[in-house]
Formats: sequence, structure tokens, C-alpha cells
Amino acid sequence: MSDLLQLGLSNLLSPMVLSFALGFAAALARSDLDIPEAVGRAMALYLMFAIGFKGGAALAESGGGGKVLLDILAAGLLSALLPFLAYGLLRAFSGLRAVDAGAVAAHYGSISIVTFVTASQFVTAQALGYEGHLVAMMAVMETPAIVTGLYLARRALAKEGGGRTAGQPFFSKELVHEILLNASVVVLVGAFIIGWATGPSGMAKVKPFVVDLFNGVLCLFLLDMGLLAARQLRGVRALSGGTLAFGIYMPLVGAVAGLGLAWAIGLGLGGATLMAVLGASASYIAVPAAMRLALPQANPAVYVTMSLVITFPFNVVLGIPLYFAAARMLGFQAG
Amino acid sequence: MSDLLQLGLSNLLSPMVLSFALGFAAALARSDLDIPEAVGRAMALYLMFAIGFKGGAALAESGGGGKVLLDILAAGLLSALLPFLAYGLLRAFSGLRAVDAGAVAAHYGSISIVTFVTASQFVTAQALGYEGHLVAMMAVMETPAIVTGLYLARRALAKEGGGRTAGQPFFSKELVHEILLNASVVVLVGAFIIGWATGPSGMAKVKPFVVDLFNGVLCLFLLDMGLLAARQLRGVRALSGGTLAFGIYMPLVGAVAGLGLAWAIGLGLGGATLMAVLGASASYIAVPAAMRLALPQANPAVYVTMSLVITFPFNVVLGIPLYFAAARMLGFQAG
Amino acid sequence: MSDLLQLGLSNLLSPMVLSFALGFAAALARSDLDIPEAVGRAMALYLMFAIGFKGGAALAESGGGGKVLLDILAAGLLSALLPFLAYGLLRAFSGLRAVDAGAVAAHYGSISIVTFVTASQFVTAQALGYEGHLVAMMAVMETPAIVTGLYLARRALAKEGGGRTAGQPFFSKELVHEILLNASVVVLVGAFIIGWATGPSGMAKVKPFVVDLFNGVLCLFLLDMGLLAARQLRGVRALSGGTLAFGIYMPLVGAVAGLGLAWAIGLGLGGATLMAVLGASASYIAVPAAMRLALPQANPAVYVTMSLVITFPFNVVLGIPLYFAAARMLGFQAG
Amino acid sequence: MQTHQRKKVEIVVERARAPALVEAIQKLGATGYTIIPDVSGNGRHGKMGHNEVLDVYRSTMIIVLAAEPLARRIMEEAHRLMENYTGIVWLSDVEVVRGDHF
Amino acid sequence: MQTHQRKKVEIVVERARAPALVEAIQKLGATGYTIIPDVSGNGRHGKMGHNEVLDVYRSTMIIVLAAEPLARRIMEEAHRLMENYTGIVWLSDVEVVRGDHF
Amino acid sequence: MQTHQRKKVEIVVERARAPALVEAIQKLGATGYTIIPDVSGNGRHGKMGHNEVLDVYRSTMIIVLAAEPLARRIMEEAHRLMENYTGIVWLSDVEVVRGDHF
Ligand SMILES: Nc1ncnc2c1ncn2[C@@H]1O[C@H](COP(=O)(O)O)[C@@H](O)[C@H]1O
Ligand SMILES: Nc1ncnc2c1ncn2[C@@H]1O[C@H](COP(=O)(O)O)[C@@H](O)[C@H]1O
Ligand SMILES: Nc1ncnc2c1ncn2[C@@H]1O[C@H](COP(=O)(O)O)[C@@H](O)[C@H]1O
Ligand code: NA
Ligand code: NA
Ligand code: NA
Repeated sequence: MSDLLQLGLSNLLSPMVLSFALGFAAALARSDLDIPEAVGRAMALYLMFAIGFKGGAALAESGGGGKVLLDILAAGLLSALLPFLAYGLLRAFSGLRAVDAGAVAAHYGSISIVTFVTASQFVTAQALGYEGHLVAMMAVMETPAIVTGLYLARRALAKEGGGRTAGQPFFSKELVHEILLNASVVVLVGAFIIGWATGPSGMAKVKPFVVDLFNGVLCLFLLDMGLLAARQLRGVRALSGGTLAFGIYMPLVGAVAGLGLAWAIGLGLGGATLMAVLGASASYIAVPAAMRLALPQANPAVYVTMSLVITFPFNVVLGIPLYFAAARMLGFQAG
Repeated sequence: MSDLLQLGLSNLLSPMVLSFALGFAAALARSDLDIPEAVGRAMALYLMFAIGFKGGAALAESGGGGKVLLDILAAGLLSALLPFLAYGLLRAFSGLRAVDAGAVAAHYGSISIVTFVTASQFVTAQALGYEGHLVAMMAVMETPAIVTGLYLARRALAKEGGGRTAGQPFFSKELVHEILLNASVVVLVGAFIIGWATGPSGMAKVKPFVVDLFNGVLCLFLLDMGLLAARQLRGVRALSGGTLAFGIYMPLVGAVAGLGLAWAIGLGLGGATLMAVLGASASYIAVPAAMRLALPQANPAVYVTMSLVITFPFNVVLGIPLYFAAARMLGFQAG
Repeated sequence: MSDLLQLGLSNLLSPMVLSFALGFAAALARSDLDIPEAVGRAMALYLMFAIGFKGGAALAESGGGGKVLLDILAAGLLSALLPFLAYGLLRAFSGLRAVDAGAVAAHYGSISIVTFVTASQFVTAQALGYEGHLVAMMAVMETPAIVTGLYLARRALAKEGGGRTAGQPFFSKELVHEILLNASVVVLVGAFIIGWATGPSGMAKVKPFVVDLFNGVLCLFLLDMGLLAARQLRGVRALSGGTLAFGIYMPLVGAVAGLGLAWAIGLGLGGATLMAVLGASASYIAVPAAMRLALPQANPAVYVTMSLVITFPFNVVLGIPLYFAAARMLGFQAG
Repeated sequence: MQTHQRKKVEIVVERARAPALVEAIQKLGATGYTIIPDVSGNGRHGKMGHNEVLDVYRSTMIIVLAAEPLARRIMEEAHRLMENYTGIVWLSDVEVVRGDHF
Repeated sequence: MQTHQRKKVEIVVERARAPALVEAIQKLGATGYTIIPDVSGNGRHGKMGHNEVLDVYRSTMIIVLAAEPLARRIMEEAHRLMENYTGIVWLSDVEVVRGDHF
Repeated sequence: MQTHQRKKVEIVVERARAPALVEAIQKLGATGYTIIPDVSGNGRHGKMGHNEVLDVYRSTMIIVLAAEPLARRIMEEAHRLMENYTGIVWLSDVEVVRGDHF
């Protein structure tokens, strides 16, 4: 137990998590501190490019083969299934409307890249490695949950008798685009392939950029995320207790599912921790965008608040060391 | 004397100061060279985060204690008092209206972070260190001068018989916010605390970002500052000779006051140089914003031109080596 | 031959060229991936600053003298003459209107900084150096081609009997400004001078920024360029076969001219490759801007499409290794 | 200089819906449109921000000049397309020189 | 489609003063407002820039749709609040569909 | 509050030409102008983008308030200056409080 505390503390006392706290506190105090949106988006791009490249380069070094593809498929399946669980829990305990429950469920089946990136630094700080193709698994997990969530919400809308919904195709052209080719999927997968194709010689060329700067940029980016999360805090007032609780217990459920998958496909301790984080984290960029396109009836204030204001901070501050401790306790082995 | 020349030259021939000169020259020649505003703001944030973090980490290594708090208090006091001096000089010699004199005085009691950052590089290039908590002293010096300047200007307005001013509260809610929680105070103090709390292990994680890139980013940022300063040059024509002269002699006065404080609190040679720079420099971001909120009767063209177009270049190009030479002559000792 | 293939492959398998391909593919697939414009401009500024600084520092180390000025003059002459050749070819084989042919010719006499920067990395990856003042030669080549192109186009317009053109001065004030003081000329030349003036001691201060990050930033920038080029692809449909062909064979012609100049002024293998690249590359920022100011009758879709969509990708993907192989075959010697 | 009476339709709408509106405007036959890409505001659906990180809270302003009948059709269609979305639309009078352009 | 006559108030004002104006607009009872965050310009107080580093030289444009009496009150209050500040205000006619919204 | 009738000229024009238009507006005697620096759109000359890397595909919107005769002169001159360039111009009615300002 004291070991768990110690882990939590070492996570809390990293410059990254403290930067997040700084941003959160600044926004709470209504400071006008603001990171220009263009720069925030550029930092996000950088982090995705770097994490993708590092994953690809790691895979190139370790070799991979068919096992990698199977793992990726399995991750996609997890993303497609988690929303059923989430939807069931929401309908049973939260009092959310069906359409909102479907939308929220999609977010929790999907993933948060920033949470993963933060966790990857935590893992590295424990002197652990992780399987390079986890990045590809993450990329694949963005999307399937959207399909499941939409299916659940639209089924409910149809029952309520929305003649209007009938006219709508299940997948509009824009939606398919948004789902398969959104910026984060393209950069993650693209950089992953580039890292894999150019291997160690490619890595030698870009290491100062892709590796050395990583932590520092992550600090500023988490500062920005802290500002962002705290500025959406007002959304919390409109949510019921059951809904808010979901934002805390669903990550735990997702983490367990992630650990189960990690066990099934035989990941090491670092990889299992990250897999738990993928299960636990919820999207707040890609899925909201898809929901506005395809499910405008759902209330964005609900799903954005839950994933960004409740679950994201929970995971970054407490979840990551917790999932790591759980993975270690369950006997996952270092690299 | 030839030693002083040599110092000045080595300052002039640094990539940073030459970058400033490049920007200044480009704008004078009416080139359309332009650094996107979002990027300029991001560089400013980076520099504040980095200097804050480095200061905090240095303090963590050197230890500190109550002395640090006393020093910080003393710095705040200096900031609160300098505007009285500045106001007196302006009223005696410049011909500025009282309201403008009060506004300008506030700027010179406050500080310029970029000047400090540039000076910190000069000090480092002399193979000197400086006390980490100077960053905190700088953060604290931003604000008190605003209060003094406002007091002086409003007293004058009241005498002129502005019934309108009577209705206005001395501190509006927005003003208090702007003063205590403006972006630079939050980032400087926040990063200082993070650097201090995470100490050497935190520094190890972010050194390539926070330390290695510093000079390079500073070059581009000073290039931008050169463009900015030269593009405000037209404002100079409207200022009287006495007003312009103040932009040069007030920094000297402020530097002497800074050296006095440095002597009183026992700083080393590096720290004393920086303390002189704090005394000598004038704000051109935080204080103008506060003045527009709280003292719209004052003419922004006056205070922006003086601090940005006269004093800032003077300090960066000539002041810094001068203050260093003075500190050395006065017997301040290295580290 | 297999050696050539190998060279081409090693170029293709660099992270930079693959990043370009990623951007191109993403835009073709209509992904909404987008690098904020402010960040794209900042990366361009960084690359120009870095390449200029490195060139200046290299010149400071190698010494230079009058020879350097002669080389620069010769480069300017090449830029002024190439458009005559280009115009002749276009009028003979492309079917473009005279005014469009003049505008296009100006682009091909001028240069593309990004192509040069990418080639400089290719050369470095071959463990070769290059003459530092090539950067200055590049800067000087931006402009003279504009004058020639305008002359050719306006002569044609005058013949067609545009009474309107008669009223227009050959050089408006804005045009002269745009030509001599556009952002890229100022940053390249300025950073070159700073690098040269501060020499090795300056380089020591900014190396982590200017050298270490270079490749990584170039990756993201080429990703952006890939997006940009592919998004202009629709412009291709409006161009005739002869016009499109010009976009491929003119670079070869320009490369030959560049190699000839390299031979005449005695460059090494690295320098000759880069000189070929300068001859081969076409402007897509500075010259279009000048054309809109001074030759609004010309169709921007024509010249932008040709230089950005045809010639730029051709040079980055195939041209650079080809010109290097040619230079090596012609007996240019390493450094 | 002789001028012609036309109508101007202005729409403020959340980002996600802007492409659908632009498509409709073109289909209905407008000769063009102008977009102010990033505006902020407040209305029945709460605050929208500019330079927002979260695209769901951003909005866009669209301006279309057209002859009156087309302008009214655009206004109507815009209303239909903004159901379930954040947005408003209004109409006003303008004069243009080139009647053949609008 | 039936429409209703409303007024549009437009304000261009320096940044530092925009929050005070927005607050007043809400207090007076407008149902919403739209902001174009960064405009540049020139007037009696000299040049304002967009993408200015110096906030004192930036301005913002505010658009409010309202029924005529409210619109005129907003216009009057805006004038009062812009004393000592850089800014202008004007009024024009618009038609809206949803009369209950404005 | 008494108001005065004025005209508002609005111009959407490609970036390269905006400075020439602004210069003309000032020379003709307008008391000021407001610029929305980066708009996108579509028209006879094809698509213009915002946040475009290529300056040739960017456009700018200019707003001028003036008394009717001056406004019409500005409109005419704008038309002349936009030959060979991408752009449109229109005119509408506004009311202002400070008649001496426009
Ligand atoms: N009365 C109003 N005046 C001006 N703009 C408005 C008004 N009401 C709403 N808006 C704009 O329209 C957007 C959507 O409005 P709503 O759908 O009512 O939330 C808001 O974010 C504002 O930008
Ligand atoms: N005649 C005008 N037409 C359009 N905009 C104007 C005009 N006069 C002033 N403005 C705008 O209002 C702002 C403030 O004007 P002023 O207070 O007169 O300096 C200027 O920066 C312009 O953006
Ligand atoms: N009917 C229209 N309504 C609104 N804006 C238009 C219209 N036609 C053209 N524009 C704007 O004017 C610019 C130039 O138009 P054009 O010269 O016709 O290509 C376009 O990029 C649009 O921003
Ligand atoms: Na998840
Ligand atoms: Na000071
Ligand atoms: Na060329």
C-alpha cells in the first residue's frame, strides 16, 4: 500500500502532471492564461508524430510478424465491445437519455491519445519499455466504438419514433471520412509506418526532435489541457450524481478489460499498463466531432464534460499509477 | 574602459542581440517579415516556463529558507516605490500630463521578462550563475508598481476634478484579476514552483527542452521583438525630448536602485546584474493591459513607445553589459 | 545504375521524404489533417534561420574572401537568364499564353528554399559538406528571375496592345519591396550574416536549436508541404500535356545549368548537387506573390500548380538523388 | 454608377454543420459565398468560443449575396438544416453594381 | 416564409473594452451576440492591427440582433461605455424568421 | 438618441490587392475603415481559403462607413481597382449616432 502511495506521489511530482495541475488551477482562478490554439494543435500533432514514430521504430527493432496484426485486431474488437457495457451501465444507473447514453458510450470505448502519451512517460520513468505496436492498437481503437455508440443511440431514437432518423443513412460520407481519416489516425498510423520503415537509421536522424523534446512539449501541452478541462467545469453542474460517478468507475472497468486483453495477447508490464490506460481513457476530440456530425440530437455538454473534465484528469493524476500497480500485482513481467 | 567596450561588443556579437538587430532593421526597411502572433506568444510562454523552471530547480539545489521570502518581499517593495521616483522625474522634466506620467511610472516600476531572460543569457555566457529565486522576485515585481502608478494618476485626475473618476472603484474586479493572475505571473510562478518541487529529477526529464533550446528560441523571439519595437517607432515623433530622455536615464536610475537592493540582500555578481536589470527594465505587456482597463484616459502611445521603443532596446543592447560592469566594479562577487 | 536506384531508395526511405509522402497521401484521401498556418509559417522561418545560420557559420570557419562575392553574382546572373530559356521552351511547346509563359518562367529562374533545405539534408546524409555561401547564392537567386519574367510578359502584353499596361510603371513601390525585402530574403541573409559574424562561438550557443532539431522540424514541414501540394492537384486538370511536361523537363534543364555554374566556380560534390537543385527548383511563395502584384493578368492557378504540384514533388522525391548522381558522375569531388 | 437591389443572407452556425449549409447554398444556385471562419458568441444554446480547442464549441459565419427569391429560399433551407444545431440566420438589403454577378 | 423586422447593432471596439460591452448587452436583455474576435482598422484614434502582439492595438467586432427599442438602448449604452476608448457603433435593418428568438 | 443615415461599403478582395484598395479609401476621404483580415469564399474566380499557406488564395473583407456620395465614389473606385483581381463589393444603409465621425 505504501508502495502504491509512493507510486502515486512520484506520478504527481513529475513536471508533466504538475503542469497539468498548474493549468487546471490557473483556469479555476480565472486567469487569462491561454496557449494559442494553433500552438496547442501543433503540440498535439508533434506528440502524435513522435509517439507514432517511436512505436514504429521500436517495432522495427524488435521484429513483429502476424502476431502484431492479431493484437491490433483484438484491440479494435475491444473498442467495439466496450460501448455495450458502458451503455448498459449508463442506462441502468445514470438516468441519461438513450441518445446521450449512446454518445457517451462511444467516447469510453474509444481512447485518449494524450492520456496514453502521459502514461508512456510514466512507464518509461519506471525504467520499463513497451511493445511498439501499442501505438497502432491505439490508433485502431479510436473508431469502432463510434460505430457501436451510434448504433445504440440510433436504435433508441428509432424506437422513440423519429421518422426523421429513418431518412438519414447510417453512415454519411462525411462521417466515414471523419471516422477513418481524421487527423489523429492519419498522423499516428503514418508516423508509425515511417518509424517502422526507416528503423534505427531514421531514428538516428530525428531523435533530438522526437525523443529528447518529448517530455518538455508534453509539459506545455498538459498545461494547456489543464486550462481546457477546468474551463469546461461549469458543465459538471448539469450532470446527475450517477452520471458523474460513471466518469470515475467506467475507467476502472475499462482498465480491467484492458488488462484482460493484455493478458490474453501476452503483453509485458509496460505494455499491460498502457493497454489498461487505453481501456480506461475516453476520447474528447475525435468522437465528439463524429457525434456532432452523426448524432446532433445528443447533448455535447454531456459527453465533453464527462470525458474531458471527469475522466481525463482522473486518469492522468490517479489512474495511471493505479493501473500500473494493478498490472504489477497481477504478475505482468517487465519487458 | 577597454574592458567595458569588450563586454559591450561580446554582448553585441551574440546571436541573440544580432537577431534583435535583424528584426529591428527589417522593420525599419519596411520588410513584410512577420512572425505569426500565435507563435510569438508561444515562444514567450516557453521562455517564461523555462526561466521559471530553471529558477525553481536552482533554488531546490541551493536550498533557500526564509531569506528567500524576505528577498521576494524586498523586491515587491522596490517595485512599489520606484514609480514615485519615476513620477517625480517625469513631472519635473518631461512635460507629460499627470495621468500619462502616472501610467508611465507604473511601467518603469514593473519589469520586462524578456530583458531579464536576455540578461540571464549574458550572465551565463560570463560563466556566472545567479540565485534561483530571482525569478520569483521578478514575478512579484510585475504588480506593485501598477498600484502605485494608478494611485498617482488617479490622485491627479481627482484634483483636475473628474467627477467621473469618483464613481469608479479604485480596483475593479477585472483589474485585480489582470494584476494578480495575468498569464506571465501564473506561468513564471507556476513553473518556478514545479521546478522547485521536482528538483534535479524533474530537471533531468525536461532539460533538452528547458535548457538546450533556450538560446535558439530566444534568438527568434528577439527577432520578433525587434520587428515589434521598430514598428512602433512612429510613436516617437509625438514625444518631447524630456520624455525620450527619461526612457534612457530612468533605466540607469532603476539599475542603481536594483544594485542597492542587491547589495542589501547580499546577491552575487550574476544576481546583482539581474537585479539591476529588473530595476532598469520597463513592462510593455502586462502594465499596458492593466492601464487600458483602469486608466483609459492615459495615452497608450506614450507608455508603449517609451518602454518598448526606447528602454527595451537600450537595455538589451547597451544596458545589460553596463549593469554587469557596474556590479563588478562595485565589488559584487561571482556566485 | 543499381547504384542510382539505391541512392533513390535511400532518399525515399528517409523520414523527411516519407513525411512528404504521408502528407500527400492524406490530402489525396481527403483527410482533414491540417497543420495550423501559423505553425507552418513558423517552421518555414525556423528552417530559413537555421540554414542561413549554418551557412554563415560554415563560411566563417572556411574563410571566404572576394571569391564568395563573385560566386554570388554568378548565381544572380543564372537566375536572371534561366527565364529566357524557360520562356522560349514554353512558347514553343506548351501553348501557354505569353503572359502566363512569362509568369511561369519567372518561377523557374527563381528557387525553392524547401527543396534546397531537403537537398542539404540528403547531402549531409551522404557524409558530404557544402560551401557555406551557397545559402547566400540561393537568397540572391530569388529575385532576378522575377525581373526577367515580368519583362517578357509585359513586352508580350504591350504587343497585344494593352493601353492599360502603358500607364503602369515597370516597378511599383510595392513590387520593389516585395522583391528585395520579402521575408525569406531577409531571414536567409540576416541569419547568414549572424552565423558568419558570431562564428563558432555563436554556433556553440544555438547548436541544439539550429542543428539538432533540423531534421525533425523538416519532417513536419514536409508533411505540411505534402498536404499543400496534393490539395492543389485539381489545378492540374486545366493544364495541357506540354505544360505539364515542362514541369518535369525544365528542372532537368535547370539542373544542368546549375551544374555548369558549379563547374565554372569550382564547387565540390555537395555544393554542385545543391547548385543543381537551385537551378532545378521553382519558387511557389515569393514569385507568386510578386506576380499577383505586378502581373494580375497571369493566371495564378497555372504557375502555382506547375511549381508546387509538379516540380516540387519531382525534385524532392526523384530530382535530388538524380542531380547528386549526375554531379558524382561528372567528377565533382567531395569537399 | 447604376446599382441593383439584392439581398444578403447571413448565417452563424456551429462548425460541424457549416459544410452542409455551404453545399446547400451552392446547390440552390448562389453565385458564391463568403465565410468568416471563426466567430464566437452566445445564444439559446450557450457560449461558443473562438480559437476553441474543442470543435464542438466553434462557429462560423456565412454571407451570401443573391437576388431576393433565391435569398429567401436559402434562408428557408438554412433553417431546415440547422434543426438540432446551434445557429441563426438573417436577411438584409444590399446594392450591387454588377447585377449579372448575383 | 414569414419574417420579422429586427435591428442589427454592430460595434467595433478595442479589446480591453469588449468585455464591458458584452456584459452590458447581456444585462440590457439581448438574446445573444456574435463576436468577430480580431479585426483591424483605422479611425480617429489611429491604426489598430490584427494579430497584434500588443493587446492595446487590437480590436473586436460585436454583432447583436434585437428588436428596435432594445437595439437603440444598446447603441446608446455602447456609446457611453466607449468614452475614452477606441470604437464605433452603427445600426441597420434585418429580417429574421424566428421572431421569438430576438 | 438621434441618428444619421450613412452608407456602408463592403468589399471582399484577394490579399494582394487589399493595400491598394485601402489606400484609395483613405485618399477619397473616408474617416476610417475596418478590416476582417482572413475570410474564405467562392465566386467566379474559384475558391479562396482562409489560413491558406498560399497568399494568392487568401482574401480580406473591408468595411467602410461613409456619407452616401463618398460611399458611392468608393464603390466605383473599388470596382476599377479590382479589374483582373478576385473580389466583389456591395453597399447598404446604416444609422450612426455621431454624424460628424463619418
Ligand atoms: N441576438 C443575437 N444577436 C447576434 N447573434 C446571435 C444572437 N443570438 C444568437 N446569436 C449567434 O448565433 C449563435 C447560435 O445561437 P443559438 O443557436 O441561439 O445558440 C450564437 O452562438 C451567436 O453567435
Ligand atoms: N469610417 C469608418 N468606417 C469603418 N470603420 C471605421 C470607420 N471609422 C472607424 N472605424 C473602425 O472603428 C475603429 C475605432 O475608430 P476610432 O475610435 O475612430 O479610432 C477603427 O479602428 C476602425 O476599425
Ligand atoms: N454571391 C456571393 N455572395 C457572397 N460572397 C461572394 C459571392 N460571390 C463572390 N463572393 C465573394 O467574393 C470573392 C471573390 O469573388 P469572385 O471574384 O466572383 O471570385 C469570393 O471568394 C467570395 O468570398
Ligand atoms: Na477507452
Ligand atoms: Na523596472
Ligand atoms: Na530554378
